[in-house]
Amino acid sequence: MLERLLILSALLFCIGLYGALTRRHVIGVLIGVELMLNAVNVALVAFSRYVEPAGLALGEADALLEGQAFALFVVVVAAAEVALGLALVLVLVRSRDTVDLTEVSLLRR
Amino acid sequence: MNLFQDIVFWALAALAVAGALGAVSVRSIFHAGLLMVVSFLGVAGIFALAGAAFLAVVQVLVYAGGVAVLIIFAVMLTRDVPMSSRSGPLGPAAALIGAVLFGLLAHAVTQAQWNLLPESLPGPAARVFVDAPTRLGQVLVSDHLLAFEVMGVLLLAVVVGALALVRERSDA
Amino acid sequence: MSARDLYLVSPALSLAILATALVLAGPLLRRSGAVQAVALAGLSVPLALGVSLWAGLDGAEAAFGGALVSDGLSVFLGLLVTCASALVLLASFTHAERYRPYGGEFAGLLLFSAAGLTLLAGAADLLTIYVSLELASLPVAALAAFAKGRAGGVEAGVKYLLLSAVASAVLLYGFAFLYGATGTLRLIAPDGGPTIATAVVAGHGGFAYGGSAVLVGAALAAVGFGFKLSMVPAQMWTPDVYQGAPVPVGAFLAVASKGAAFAVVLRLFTVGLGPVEADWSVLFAVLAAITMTVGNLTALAQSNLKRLLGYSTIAHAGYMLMGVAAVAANSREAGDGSLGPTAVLFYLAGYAAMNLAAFFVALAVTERTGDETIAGLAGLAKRSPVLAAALAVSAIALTGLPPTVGFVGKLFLFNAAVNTGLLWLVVVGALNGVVSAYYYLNLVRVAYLREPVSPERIGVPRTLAVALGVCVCAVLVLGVWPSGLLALARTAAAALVP
Amino acid sequence: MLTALILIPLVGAIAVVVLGRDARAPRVIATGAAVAELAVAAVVFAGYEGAGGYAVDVSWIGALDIAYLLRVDGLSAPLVLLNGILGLAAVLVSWNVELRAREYFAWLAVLQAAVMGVFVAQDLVLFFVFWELELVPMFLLISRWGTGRREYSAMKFLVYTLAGSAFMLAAILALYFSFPGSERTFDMAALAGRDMGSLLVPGSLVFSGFLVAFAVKLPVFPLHTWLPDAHTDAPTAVSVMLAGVLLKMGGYGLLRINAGLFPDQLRDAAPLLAALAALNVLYGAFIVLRQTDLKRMVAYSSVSHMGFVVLGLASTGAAPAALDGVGLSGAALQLFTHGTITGLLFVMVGLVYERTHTRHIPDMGGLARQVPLLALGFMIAGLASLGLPTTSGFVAELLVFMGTFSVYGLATALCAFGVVLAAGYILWAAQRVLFGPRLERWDHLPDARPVDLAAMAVLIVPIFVVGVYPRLITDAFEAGLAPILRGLGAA
Amino acid sequence: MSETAAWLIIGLPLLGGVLSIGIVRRLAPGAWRWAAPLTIALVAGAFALAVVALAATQGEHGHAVGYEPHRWLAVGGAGGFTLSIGVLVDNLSALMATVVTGISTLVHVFSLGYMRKDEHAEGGPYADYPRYFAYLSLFTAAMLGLVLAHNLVQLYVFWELVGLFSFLLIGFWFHRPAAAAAAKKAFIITRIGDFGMLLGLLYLFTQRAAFIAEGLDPFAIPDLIEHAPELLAGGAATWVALGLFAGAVGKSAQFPLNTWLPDAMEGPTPVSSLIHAATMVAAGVYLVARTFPLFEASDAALNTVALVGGVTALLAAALGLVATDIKRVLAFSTVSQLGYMFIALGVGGPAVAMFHLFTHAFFKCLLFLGSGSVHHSVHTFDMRHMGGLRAWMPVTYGVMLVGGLALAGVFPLSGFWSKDEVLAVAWDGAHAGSVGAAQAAFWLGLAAAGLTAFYVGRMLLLTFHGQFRGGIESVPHAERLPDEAHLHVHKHESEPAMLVPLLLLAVMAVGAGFVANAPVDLGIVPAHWFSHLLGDAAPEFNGGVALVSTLAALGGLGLAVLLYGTHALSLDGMPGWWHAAGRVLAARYYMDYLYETLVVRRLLHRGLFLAADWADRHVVDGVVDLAGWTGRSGGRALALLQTGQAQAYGLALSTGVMVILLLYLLGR
Repeated sequence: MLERLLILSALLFCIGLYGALTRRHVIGVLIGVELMLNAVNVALVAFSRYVEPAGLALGEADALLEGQAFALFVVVVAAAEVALGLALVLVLVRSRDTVDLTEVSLLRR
Repeated sequence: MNLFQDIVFWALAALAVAGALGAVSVRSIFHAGLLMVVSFLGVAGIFALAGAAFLAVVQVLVYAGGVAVLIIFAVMLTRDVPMSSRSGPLGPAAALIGAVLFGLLAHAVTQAQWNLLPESLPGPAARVFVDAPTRLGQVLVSDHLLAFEVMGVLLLAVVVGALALVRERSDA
Repeated sequence: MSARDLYLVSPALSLAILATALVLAGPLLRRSGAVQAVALAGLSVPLALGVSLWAGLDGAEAAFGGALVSDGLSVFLGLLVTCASALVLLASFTHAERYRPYGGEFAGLLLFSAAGLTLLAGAADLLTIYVSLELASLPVAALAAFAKGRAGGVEAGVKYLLLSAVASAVLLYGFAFLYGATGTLRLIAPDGGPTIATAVVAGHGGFAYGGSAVLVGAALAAVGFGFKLSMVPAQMWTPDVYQGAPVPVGAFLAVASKGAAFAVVLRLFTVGLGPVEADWSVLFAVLAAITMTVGNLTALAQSNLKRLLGYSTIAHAGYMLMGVAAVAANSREAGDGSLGPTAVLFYLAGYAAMNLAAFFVALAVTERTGDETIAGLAGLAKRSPVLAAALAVSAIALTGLPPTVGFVGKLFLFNAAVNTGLLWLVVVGALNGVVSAYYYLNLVRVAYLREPVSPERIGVPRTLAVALGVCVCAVLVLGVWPSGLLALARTAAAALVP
Repeated sequence: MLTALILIPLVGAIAVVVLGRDARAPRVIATGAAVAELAVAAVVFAGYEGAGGYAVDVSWIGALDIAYLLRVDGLSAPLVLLNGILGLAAVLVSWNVELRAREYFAWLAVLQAAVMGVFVAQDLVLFFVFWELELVPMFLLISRWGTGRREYSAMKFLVYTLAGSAFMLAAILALYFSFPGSERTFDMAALAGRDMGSLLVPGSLVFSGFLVAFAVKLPVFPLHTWLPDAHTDAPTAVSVMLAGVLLKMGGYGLLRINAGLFPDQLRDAAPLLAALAALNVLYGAFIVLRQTDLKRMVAYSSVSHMGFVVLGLASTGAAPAALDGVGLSGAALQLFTHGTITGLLFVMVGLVYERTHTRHIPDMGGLARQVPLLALGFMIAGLASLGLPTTSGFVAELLVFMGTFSVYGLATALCAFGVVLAAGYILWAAQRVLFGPRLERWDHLPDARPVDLAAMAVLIVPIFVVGVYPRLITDAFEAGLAPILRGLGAA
Repeated sequence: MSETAAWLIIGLPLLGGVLSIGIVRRLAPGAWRWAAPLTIALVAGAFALAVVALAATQGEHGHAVGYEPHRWLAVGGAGGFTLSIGVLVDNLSALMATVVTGISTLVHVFSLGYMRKDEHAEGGPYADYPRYFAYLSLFTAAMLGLVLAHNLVQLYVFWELVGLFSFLLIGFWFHRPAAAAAAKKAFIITRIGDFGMLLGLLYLFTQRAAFIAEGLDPFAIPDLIEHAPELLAGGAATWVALGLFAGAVGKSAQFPLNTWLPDAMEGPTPVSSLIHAATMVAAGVYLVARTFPLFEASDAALNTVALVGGVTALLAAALGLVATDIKRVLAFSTVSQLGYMFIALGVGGPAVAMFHLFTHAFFKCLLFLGSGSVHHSVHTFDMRHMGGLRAWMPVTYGVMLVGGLALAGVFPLSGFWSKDEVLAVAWDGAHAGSVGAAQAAFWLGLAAAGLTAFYVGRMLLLTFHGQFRGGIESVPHAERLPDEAHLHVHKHESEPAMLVPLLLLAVMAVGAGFVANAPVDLGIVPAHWFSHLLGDAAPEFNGGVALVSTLAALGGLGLAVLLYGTHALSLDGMPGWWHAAGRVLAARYYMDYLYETLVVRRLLHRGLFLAADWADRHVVDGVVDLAGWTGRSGGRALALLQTGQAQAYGLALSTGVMVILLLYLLGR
């Protein structure tokens, strides 16, 4: 079960990465990043559920939830990232009238 | 792990992957956002399967709900901006790297000798996944109190930043 | 949470409070420079708290149940970040005028990020590291886009945010592997419980001699952090963002952000992954060589001053990585293990001084002339002798020539590298210094030998002059008398390698 | 006392900057500082053997065992004196500099201080610090007050030296860490006599690290191409300092470190050094004979003459029992004599250039009529350069040849033939510049002024004094080289 | 005689030179007039001291006045290099010193008149006096230093210094390009010989251990000549001797380093007479004689010396046949006569060589000064523009005649005696052993004797007999030097300051040969005084050899008279090869062409040196520039990757991750 979850996670991660690298639309890139973060969460949850926490032997039952807690934080951070990203998209549209990331390349060489 | 769970898992996994693939490949950014939500929902199901029911709920509410709505709003706001084509020039290279990376990661996770959790958990641990929502709440304000507080500051900072950026300025 | 916990986290806390206060009070502080003045005054609080923490330092002390540790490293970096923030704010008194009425936000976001960096330096579990890192990054993404009126202003923010997000996803994936392999997120355990290090030693999880999860995690985390370090292969954003972002933001990124990132890399790898040093030290050694070479070579081809500083930053990240690669296990003598981290920390402080000086000169010049090209420095010696002299000092220091802190800092780094058998890396590093001489001294050459494009003098705002003076003095004084700072760095590094 | 050697020029530099507001003040202050420096250098030279000497040993960066360790022995004392002499000559010959004179004289003094530091530092890292410290003033002086492709030349100089010192730094650190903790030191004296066979890396590699750095500075073929450019485009005083003392840093390093710390490796490398020496001498001389720029000519003659230093070092290839130090003494003396002689040559070229505004040899001619004193100085410098007896150059070359002939006969013979070639190019230049029909366009040229004469005299006196009574210098070198010879196993 | 006095032999001229150039010239505008008397007085003082020294060496056998040398320089401890300097006063050096100071005094006096230039010269007629007399005195000092050197290194020092003053004096009129070039040539070519000498010294130094073990100094001349045969074993003596001889070849302008001496005639004529006839060029002979026991230890060395001497004697004499410049004729003659001296040395007669040196010094100096006197009248040295000068220069003609006949070896002038001894000793040498070299040298010398007589006759006839051909006035202006442009012929005899030295020299040229080394006891002077002075047995007077050589001389003179005096014979109608040979001689065997044009200019300057220069610019420096270019290009290429595309940056990041993982996972 652990392995299939991890492979799923890896697959989602790579799909997300592909999206982040190929989408022209800035929001598309953000979508890709969200998929990557989600993939990480799958891995975190899988580990949390199927791997023995190092502290378990000491009776720290909560240690089983560390992965889930981490995933929770990731979700929130991801949301924050998206929020800031969308703000930037709006400013970008205002200032450059584009959401095409390939056109956002004034800064180079 | 029984057959039913297997079937559910594969279905959800297929949903998540299909959604993700769609999200990165469909032409319309609006549809991509929707497909992302689909993928998120699949993942939420998998969370539930993996003993993270609370997280699954959060996933649906925050991601499939909040984030997706945010994205769709943004798409709406920037709709009239012209877009030439769907994907950038890096497609083949990115695909190749994605594929190789996937192979490597898959190889890594299968090769690794994970220290698996025993089937039967000792006393209090056995109920952990059942009590997860309650216990998570406790963990957040005890073990991870600092992170929790930092997260608050982070959200504040992001709000400040986003607002400072978006608000029009006379001299901008 | 105890009062003690609060005291230990107080520098970061006070920074965050100060940031919030500035944001809230921003609209009220209408007089020009008032925001900065308040911010500077307020920074004395974290500074004092940091000094007080340093004074009371007694080994490592965990806070928040082990989420945070207050030791030499964290306090040292906290102080460094605070000082750097103060200098940046001091230098940007007049610059920030253009962001009115959002000067409060400008200073506030900077200080939010500083709070994140301060926390990052003391973060002792993977979760805290992650959230601190995001707290440090996201405000900077906003700040990078702050000059949204300028061409490329928003672009810098977008690039920073997107690439930072990808990098942090990679980092997170690495963290997930580490977690899966060790079953814990902790770097330290105040109660004697398991940590990543003990789990790795115990052969827990994936790392059972031939297993690979720990290494995969380490590699992904290294690249993820590499974004903040400006390390190859995650360095490419650096020049673009430095070019597009306001100069003070670039300075802050180059000095404070990079410093805290080095601290957390040192902590994660030497404390958490110390048992597998042999595996990652090679990685960092190779990446150090590539990073400095790429940075220096690319800098040769630059015509834009801000981009040049970006590439220079990459090169210096390469130098500092030498110290990371100089791990304790390979050191020639027991007890020498802290030479690498000591050298990194010393260099960070020295680099802060010399690099801030360079950025401040760039700030003063671009602010006044709007010309960001290197050619725009032509005749600087005539237009502003003070700026030219400061530029010369910082260029000489960045090249690594005596009698500046740049020389001593490099000496320490090389020292540590040789101590761990990385003689080849020292040769590469020193030859890189040769390459860098070419473009750094070109700046001096342009400033002193070219005829000015315009006879108009370039005035230097008094606040900026003060900041510049502090940096230049630090560069020279530390170059001649490095022992004091070295002792501090040594104390700080002792936290990593007992 | 030794700290004073370093501080006097630095204080002078500061004084020039602070007090040198009016047009004349900088040069007066700089001259004062240079005279004081020369006086102190003379005192050090005369009294370094006295009770306790003038050693200074203060911890500098204690954590790394780096000390502010200054010491003068027979090897460095004459070079300290040389630096004092050349410093004064450089200031005197710069009397006419008007472009930002304050900065110019200040940098010149800093340069002198850095070179002084190299000669007195006995801690490897401190040595390295001074070694690098000299780069900045040189870079600025050449690129700012030079001529021609000055910026290119300044950069080339800097890049070459830095590249060389990259290897030196690696070698210094490798040397330090090769020993167990309690035995680690950067003190050259303490390192001498250690077994350099089994270092962190093979001892020959560490040796080569130093060798490369010093070979760049000396310079040794094929690492020499910075020199003609730097010399050609540098202002006169900087050429004087460059030829006079900066090249000597390379030779000093070879003697002090390569010979002092690595006797076995030096012996192994001796055949290579002998070959390089012959190559240097002949190749340099060949190229001199093609030059039409007076400064470039002198620059390549430096390349040629520095081959003698390398040849002297190669004399260590002798069997230990047969090693008597004549070659090493010759090499050391060549450092001193070449400093004064080529310094004088550059002074003369500079003074001529100052008047004619050309260094193109075919444009000149017959100057001996119009500027007889300059011609006299020129001839003295030239004749000393071609190793005429009673000038110091002869003694040094003779000692080098004598020391090495029994070891590497062919190489020595080839080098000795370089002396014939030297006669060729020096006299050829003299013929074309000084002799021949009087050209009317040079009729208005003023002959040497008192300050020019002073600059010339400062250098001519040591040339003849040492040439006639070389013991003044050789005895010091003998004493300084004695420990090195013992290290080489000489009886 | 105290050691101080011995040092003063060197010191007085040195003092004169230094005072003359350093003080007198600066003192006052008119102070030039003190320069000449001062230097003359001091050189004359040195002459007096030299005579005293010569006297002091008489009496006891060994003839050395032992002064302990002074330790001057010591490097490398006991086994290293020790230089002790001292004056070596013995019969040989004292004799040589006497000759040098004597001739030098006369030349100083002669110069008093000769060096006065016309009233319109820049700075007045005496402007160059102080510099000239200073150089001349300093040269004398250096020459005396060479002669009296106790030590080979010391000798080498002064050896170089005489070269320096030779250089300065040849180039005295440095504004003349030919003079400047000749000065340079002289210095460089002699330095090639000195290079050999240096190698000889270096080789000697490698043999020092045997000397030091005996408590001796290998460079000390007394030690060396006393112990060289036993301590320089296994061919070492040959190499050292050949090295020293190389120096002598350069200094004495022997084949193949003979080309500089004719050019050196660009110097003032008194200089030519002192330096390039009487003293400095004879230093080579003196050096070999000085270290003769060393040469004796090696047959190979002796044979080389004899052969080089013989070949040079003949070749140079042949060159004298066609030269049109009177000073060149004399220069070739000098080279040739020096060859004789080397013949004598090579066949084992150092005293004979010194005897010829002694007589040659007088008559050759006389001839040169005489040619200077001629020049004062006609302002040219080209014999084609002379003729008939005896009409108004009777004294000059007389002394030149005496000198010429002495040079030709006509009985009973001095040249006859010394040349005869040379040939006799060569004849003896040829018959004493199986020494082929001596035999060859004898025949070469004999042939040269005939040629010598011919060119002497030709020179005298062209100069003093026949019709006057116009002097400087017939030289086209285009061919004149700038400072000769306004000169006119003055048909007058020279002033007394010039004639007195000439007459004194003439007396010596007549009598020095017979009186000094007479075959029979003359009462005041014992028989073979000169040879005995040098501690050598004089060769038996060989009537046969004398007769043959006299016949050769008379034949040469007679032929000259027939060709140039009576014009009974004419060279017109000679076959083609004759003129070809004439061209070869006129071109000096193409040696200058070979050395200067082919070797120096083509092979070296446009060949090797050009190649080295090119290689330095393009290869050695090119590699460096290439490295720089590579760096900059690499930088530009890397900068091209910075496309500004954020996703490309992300791709790079992912690629990095991929590569690292690949290495980690698959590399394990």
